[in-house]
Amino acid sequence: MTDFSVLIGGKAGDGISQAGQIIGSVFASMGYHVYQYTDYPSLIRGGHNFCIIRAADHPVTAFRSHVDVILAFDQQTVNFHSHRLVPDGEIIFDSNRAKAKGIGVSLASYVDRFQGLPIMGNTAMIGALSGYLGISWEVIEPVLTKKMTKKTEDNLKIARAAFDEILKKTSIDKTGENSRPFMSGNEWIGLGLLAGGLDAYVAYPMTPSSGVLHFLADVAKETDIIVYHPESEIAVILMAMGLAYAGKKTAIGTSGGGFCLMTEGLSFAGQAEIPVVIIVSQRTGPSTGLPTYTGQSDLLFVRHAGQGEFPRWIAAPATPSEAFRLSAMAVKIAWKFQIPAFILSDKSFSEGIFTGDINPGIPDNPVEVSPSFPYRRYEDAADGISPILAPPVHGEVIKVNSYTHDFRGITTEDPGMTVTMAMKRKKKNDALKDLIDNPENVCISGKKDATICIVCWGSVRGQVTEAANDLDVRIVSPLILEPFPIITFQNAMKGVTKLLVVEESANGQIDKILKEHGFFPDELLLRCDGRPSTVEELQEKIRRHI
Amino acid sequence: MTDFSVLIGGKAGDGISQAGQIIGSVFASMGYHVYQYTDYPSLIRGGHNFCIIRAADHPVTAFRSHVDVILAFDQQTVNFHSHRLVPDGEIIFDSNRAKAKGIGVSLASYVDRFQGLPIMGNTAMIGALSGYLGISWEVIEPVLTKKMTKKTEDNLKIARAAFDEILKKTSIDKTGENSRPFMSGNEWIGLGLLAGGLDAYVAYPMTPSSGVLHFLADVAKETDIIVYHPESEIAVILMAMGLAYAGKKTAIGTSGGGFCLMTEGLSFAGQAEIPVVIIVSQRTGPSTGLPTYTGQSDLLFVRHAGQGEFPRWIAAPATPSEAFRLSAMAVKIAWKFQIPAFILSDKSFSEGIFTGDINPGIPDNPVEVSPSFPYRRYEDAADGISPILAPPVHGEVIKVNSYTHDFRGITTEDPGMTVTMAMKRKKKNDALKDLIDNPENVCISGKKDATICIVCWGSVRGQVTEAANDLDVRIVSPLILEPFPIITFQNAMKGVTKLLVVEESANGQIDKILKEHGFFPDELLLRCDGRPSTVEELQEKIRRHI
Amino acid sequence: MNSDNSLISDAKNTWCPGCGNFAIQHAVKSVIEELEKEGVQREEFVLVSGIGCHAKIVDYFNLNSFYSLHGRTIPVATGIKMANPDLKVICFAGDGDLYAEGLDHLIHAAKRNIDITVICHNNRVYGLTTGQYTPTSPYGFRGKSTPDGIHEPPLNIIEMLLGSGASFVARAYSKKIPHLRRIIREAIMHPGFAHIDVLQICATFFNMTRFYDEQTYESSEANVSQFDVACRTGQQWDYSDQGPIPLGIFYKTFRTPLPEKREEREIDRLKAVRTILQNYS
Amino acid sequence: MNSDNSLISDAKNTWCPGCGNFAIQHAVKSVIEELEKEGVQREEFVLVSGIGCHAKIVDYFNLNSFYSLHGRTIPVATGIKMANPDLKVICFAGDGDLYAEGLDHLIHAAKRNIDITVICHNNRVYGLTTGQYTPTSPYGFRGKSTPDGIHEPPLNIIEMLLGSGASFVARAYSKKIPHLRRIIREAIMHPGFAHIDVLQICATFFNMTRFYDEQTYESSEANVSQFDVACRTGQQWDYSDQGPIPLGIFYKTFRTPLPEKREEREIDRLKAVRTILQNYS
Ligand SMILES: Cc1ncc(C[n+]2csc(CCOP(=O)(O)OP(=O)(O)O)c2C)c(N)n1
Ligand SMILES: Cc1ncc(C[n+]2csc(CCOP(=O)(O)OP(=O)(O)O)c2C)c(N)n1
Ligand code: SF4
Ligand code: SF4
Ligand SMILES: [Mg+2]
Ligand SMILES: [Mg+2]
Repeated sequence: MTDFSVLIGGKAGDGISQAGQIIGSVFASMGYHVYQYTDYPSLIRGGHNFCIIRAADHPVTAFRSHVDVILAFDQQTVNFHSHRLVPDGEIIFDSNRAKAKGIGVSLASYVDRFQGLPIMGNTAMIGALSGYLGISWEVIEPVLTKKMTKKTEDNLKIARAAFDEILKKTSIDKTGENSRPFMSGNEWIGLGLLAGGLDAYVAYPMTPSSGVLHFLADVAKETDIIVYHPESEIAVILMAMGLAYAGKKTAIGTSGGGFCLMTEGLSFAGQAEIPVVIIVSQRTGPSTGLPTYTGQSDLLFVRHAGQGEFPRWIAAPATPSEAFRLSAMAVKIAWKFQIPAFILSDKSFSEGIFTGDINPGIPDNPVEVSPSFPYRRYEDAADGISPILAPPVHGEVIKVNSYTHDFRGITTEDPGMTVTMAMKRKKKNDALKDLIDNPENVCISGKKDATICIVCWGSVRGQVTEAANDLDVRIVSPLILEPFPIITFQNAMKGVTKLLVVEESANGQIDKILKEHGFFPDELLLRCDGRPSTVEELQEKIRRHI
Repeated sequence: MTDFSVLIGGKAGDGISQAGQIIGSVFASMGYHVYQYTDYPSLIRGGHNFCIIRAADHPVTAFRSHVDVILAFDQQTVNFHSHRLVPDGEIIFDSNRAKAKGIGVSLASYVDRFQGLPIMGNTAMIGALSGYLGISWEVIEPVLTKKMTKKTEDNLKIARAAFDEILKKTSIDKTGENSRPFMSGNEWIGLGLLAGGLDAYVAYPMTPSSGVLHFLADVAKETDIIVYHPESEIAVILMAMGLAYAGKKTAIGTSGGGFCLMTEGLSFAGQAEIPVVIIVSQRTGPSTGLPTYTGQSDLLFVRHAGQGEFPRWIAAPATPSEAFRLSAMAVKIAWKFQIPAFILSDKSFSEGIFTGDINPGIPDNPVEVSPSFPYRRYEDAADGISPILAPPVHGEVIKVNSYTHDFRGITTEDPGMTVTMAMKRKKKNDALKDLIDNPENVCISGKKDATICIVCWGSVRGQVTEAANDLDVRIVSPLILEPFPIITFQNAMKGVTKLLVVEESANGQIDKILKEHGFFPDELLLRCDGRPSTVEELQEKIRRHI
Repeated sequence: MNSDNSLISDAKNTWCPGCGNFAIQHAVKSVIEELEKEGVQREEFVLVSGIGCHAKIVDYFNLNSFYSLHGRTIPVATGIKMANPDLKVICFAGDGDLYAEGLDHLIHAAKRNIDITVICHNNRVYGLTTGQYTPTSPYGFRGKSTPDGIHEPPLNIIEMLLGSGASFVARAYSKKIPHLRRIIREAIMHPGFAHIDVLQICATFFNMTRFYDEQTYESSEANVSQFDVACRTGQQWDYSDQGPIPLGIFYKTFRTPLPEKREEREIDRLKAVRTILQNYS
Repeated sequence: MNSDNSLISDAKNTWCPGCGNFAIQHAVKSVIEELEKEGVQREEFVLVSGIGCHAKIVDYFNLNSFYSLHGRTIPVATGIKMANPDLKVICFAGDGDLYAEGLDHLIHAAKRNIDITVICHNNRVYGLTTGQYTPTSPYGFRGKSTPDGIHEPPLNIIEMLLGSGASFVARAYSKKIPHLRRIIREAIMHPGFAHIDVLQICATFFNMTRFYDEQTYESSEANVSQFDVACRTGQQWDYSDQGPIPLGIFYKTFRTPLPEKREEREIDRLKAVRTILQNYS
């Protein structure tokens, strides 16, 4: 077995996502690379939720059309997903709630046997799956023990019984590799922020970005960071401005609607040169749209948000290690250049769960302060970067200002100073451009010398890379979208005669940026229903255009 | 005399801007074309304010480096502006507050003679100027009477005395043409909105957009519109949504910072297909920036604001008649297509004062309702435009929704319906594009067959047109920037071999849009200090690049 | 949609079993049915909601509705009412929605006494985003954004609204349906701004049924127009985990509401535009 | 800037002659000088302002300052204080700024009792945008956005803040400088959220000097910790054009302020990150 998918489905409240994560963790603990996609509507109980857990002997960040096992908690799961089953696949279903051709398991009977809670039906299901797959109990027990901190004994008993009583079909073994951490995209981002030296995180809940808030709130104590959820997104970004002014490396997070409310603060950060890291996780828009489904249609908004012109940095990770590296880098860049730095994620990435191989070495983050005497907050320099001090500093006065200001931060309306400050911002942008325009930030995959090229960004790269695997196609995917790493990108595009763009939007976003740089796509392969494509769906689509 | 400029300067509180307007009105009443520029810092009393009033026998929307008369209320005006005086020009100055080579007038002595208020010094100055220019008292008296509704008699006496006692230099006559209305850009916009069928205007004060609010509040009674100033810009746009839902054609207005706060409502308007007209008047950014100075650096923000993708219409007028026509059209377009329609202005245009020749014929604005049976708010159609009904309608249920919704407006998460609704929005955009892509919306001036072309938009067109007057240059200026009238624009660009862009921004905005359409500017002639260029300054700059 | 005479739409209801929103929906339905019998036309109602579990209620009614943004029911409702003072505009808001994200609008609505009805589904938690604290969560509440408990006391909504000039302030409880129904009816009939803070059970994230069942009582409405009495009643419970919790209309007074009736006038717009141009010539 | 020892910077002052902001500036200067003599370091002060005439005050002080956005002093100040609880953070806000655009932040600050001082330059008009009504303008006020007068009563800020849980609520008047100075000092020293509504003369757009001179009086502070007394004093004047107008500290009580002191801890961040990775493996 090198590539194995399990689909688990039921109602919100059945614990589908949690069960999926435990199954994923089991595979991860065996040394597999695991990816989990969770599909759920915007409701708390009922409806139809499902996860696809994919385990492979190579890194995976997409899911396939076909699955090997379906775990059905209800009839809907059987009805909606049976067509996905491979010929020798199996449906394991709750015989109390569904009928299907496959293996019926009465989840309630296991729960009742040990006087468990109804939710523990999902423990029984995990046990059944593990037994069916022939995973050894020694693998499962520690994972369950770790993940089920409440009523652990009962859970173990239920799982064990289901495990023992199902017919073993195969025998999935450990890979020999070490257990891998299995975390959501949001958690990988949060971890990267921590590694980058984060001091504070402020956010107002908004799907699909809330996972960063929940994760950082959970680890706030052990990492000694401030985590705060205030009254609104406006408060979020302005608190971040206050925190940053007083010396705390601060990140904030939201999705499109909340980001709208931050744009005034964003422009402030641009004028006042206050560093901040902003996580924007996209979902299907416009407006409330589909809150729990994905999209890539906020790129241009994020790129141009806020009145006036000021430098910003926008990165879009597609893998756990990129999320870790870019998030750590975001903190660094924001503080070095005193600008807003964005991590532009989306629902697929934020709420996808991934094993990752990272070296959690913490990028060094030296304090970049070399105050001038007398200290001037907006002192000019060759690269436009001023010395940044946080109050209190004895004998120094530290002023920031949303008006056009002089070097000290005092309001001015002088035309000359206005231009000086505009040029200062421009110089910072140039310095930033130089720093990021390198091969690390433009991922090239597929057939690197193919003349047909697909450009994509963010989470879809996982799908594209796999979909194009057997095709004569080059894939070029910038990790940083602003400033655009144009020289590296041009190099990556050498010899390309046909250019396709794959993106999850209705009208196309990155194609506008490409055109600005002289690359005119031949075809946009767009999708705007909020659902990530399976590898096969996308492959089919690409084939039609090459 | 065919082109005559007066500069009037003093402190905030001296009534400089009002005096300028009266002088402008005098010229306008004589049948001249008049343009007034007002330069003032962000304070209420003190500082240095000045206006340039230019009267000509042809339409003017820019000012020149040189002026014929300087009216100095204080020494700063003399010091700052004497260099602008033409060789045979004259400085008329308040001899109590300034020293200069020119004609000293003791303003206070006139005020005191008639026991006037200190502010009436400006009346004396107007009188002195009129006497100096040899304008007949029969011209001045009715203008003063109309404009000075308080203490009219005293003002007339003061003006008359100063008028009589100054040495007459020339003798400026009526042109023979009719008196022209002399209104600020904001007022021309407001008038256009009224002509377009506006029912309600909602705004929170913000320079330089507040003039629209003040104007419409003033005429609310006689035009029977609702004008409301609520607690914030967020409230502004959401009240507009409520008003529009209930059938009132509504416009709102703001500048960059306030617009930031409207972006969430904007995306809502996109999803819920609620019509609204939005006036955004730009100033120097980022953030608070220079609140009373101009800029053109919000174009891309306005174009991409709001999460997700939805059609919008953006127009940038450069003349009074365009402001009138486009503002009326904005109401019409917003209601026909059920989209947000923008008037993108800037400080120069909004607070510039212009004579205008318009035919105030009101564009017909038929109610576009043809409800389906049963009524469905989001019924699809070939052009994507649904029938719009306002409650209450007996027997019908009218729902709007910020979530992705079905034809009735009920929330859906169905992928198919999601795509249908995205395509509906796209179809509206296509229909809109077809409607606006015509020569009326791309202004071509200068030498129409020149191969060197300047592209510009909005208020700078006035400067560019005059500056390029003697040069072998074509000027192409789109009035509508979104959707971009590409076919008309391409036609206008035929034969161009060198492309310059003139814009008031630091990094360039419209050049990005041009590039998207395959036009790569050779040179950007930018200015970012908040000051509009004089005709001569700009000419000099253009000369260097052609 | 107009073929069916039911007030309830065919949209699938996705609230959790046991959710207090059902009771609110039911109470509102009864009140509207009552009012219809008394001659109010159902198309005169416009329901406005924010974003959150509570907000789904507008999908479930076969009535005019405006499903707006998180925190923004009030300005939308104000706009609708300003456009057409004859409409009966009812806001369904959440406690995160109304008391956090959109609190300024609430206070300004109370100040201007705009003639709308606000029903806050106060479950004291963010339901739809799966359980974070809100401004009315009790001290120490552990939610997903505050795993160690919050260090802030809750806002006393009643006191705050009284202090902001609201002319109708009430509290109800989603398990006392007849009482809730009466309060909703009175709020709709009140000329001016009417606010009902409904203690709504969130079965999934903050189930206070037992506490509320034990601690709530219907307080006297004998002195409903006396501001000081209202303040004292409002102070009885500070949204902590200590009762008793008075329910009922705490305060009700008459103040000229907005919008004022506009006189119907026939204005020739073209003429008005011409006149303005004249004035500026 | 640090060569000069003056608290006043060399920025050009652009307030109108007769503006009440001068008095506020003067009073704040005196208080800071006093506190400096008592050992507070001047670099411990951070002044935060919104946007409006009032806001220019931060340019005029030779002190740490944060010139923020219209309506947003409070979240900024909250962030600064959360970052460093040792700083003395003072907000200078306008009535348009604080009571219209940013009102939600004010109420939440009062709720959480964040240890900052808020001085509202309440001139009851938008000064810098040349004269529109604000939430505290009296009924009928004619401004540029309301040429026929407003049809809304003003917000009673004192009552609203008391209802929102503020632990220090006061009113002062820009023409009573010693009194103003004392109140500012007490507000700065108050542990927790302190609000001063300063009746500030706008000489240009709403000159209430005569009315205030006649109607203001210093009310007794004998029962300053009694909430009910505070409410009654607050009700004495409703921001209308009828006095009398009490000045003084209306309410002052102790409630645990935020931010709580964080224990100083040496955390090995790399180790912490590794531990988290472990937990997820
Ligand atoms: C501007 C914005 N921020 C955040 C969200 C995400 N969001 C959706 S519902 C919700 C909370 C809902 O809580 P509440 O208002 O109490 O309603 P409930 O679900 O409890 O009924 C949030 C924060 C959003 N939709 N818009
Ligand atoms: C978001 C936003 N909206 C509007 C403005 C424009 N603006 C600047 S100052 C001001 C009003 C100031 O009034 P107030 O807060 O009472 O201060 P004052 O000038 O009276 O001291 C406004 C509306 C702005 N800067 N930002
Ligand atoms: S989460 Fe709570 S409020 Fe939301 S539907 Fe479920 S029970 Fe109701
Ligand atoms: S306008 Fe009023 S508040 Fe502003 S500086 Fe002048 S007097 Fe002061
Ligand atoms: Mg809630
Ligand atoms: Mg004010």
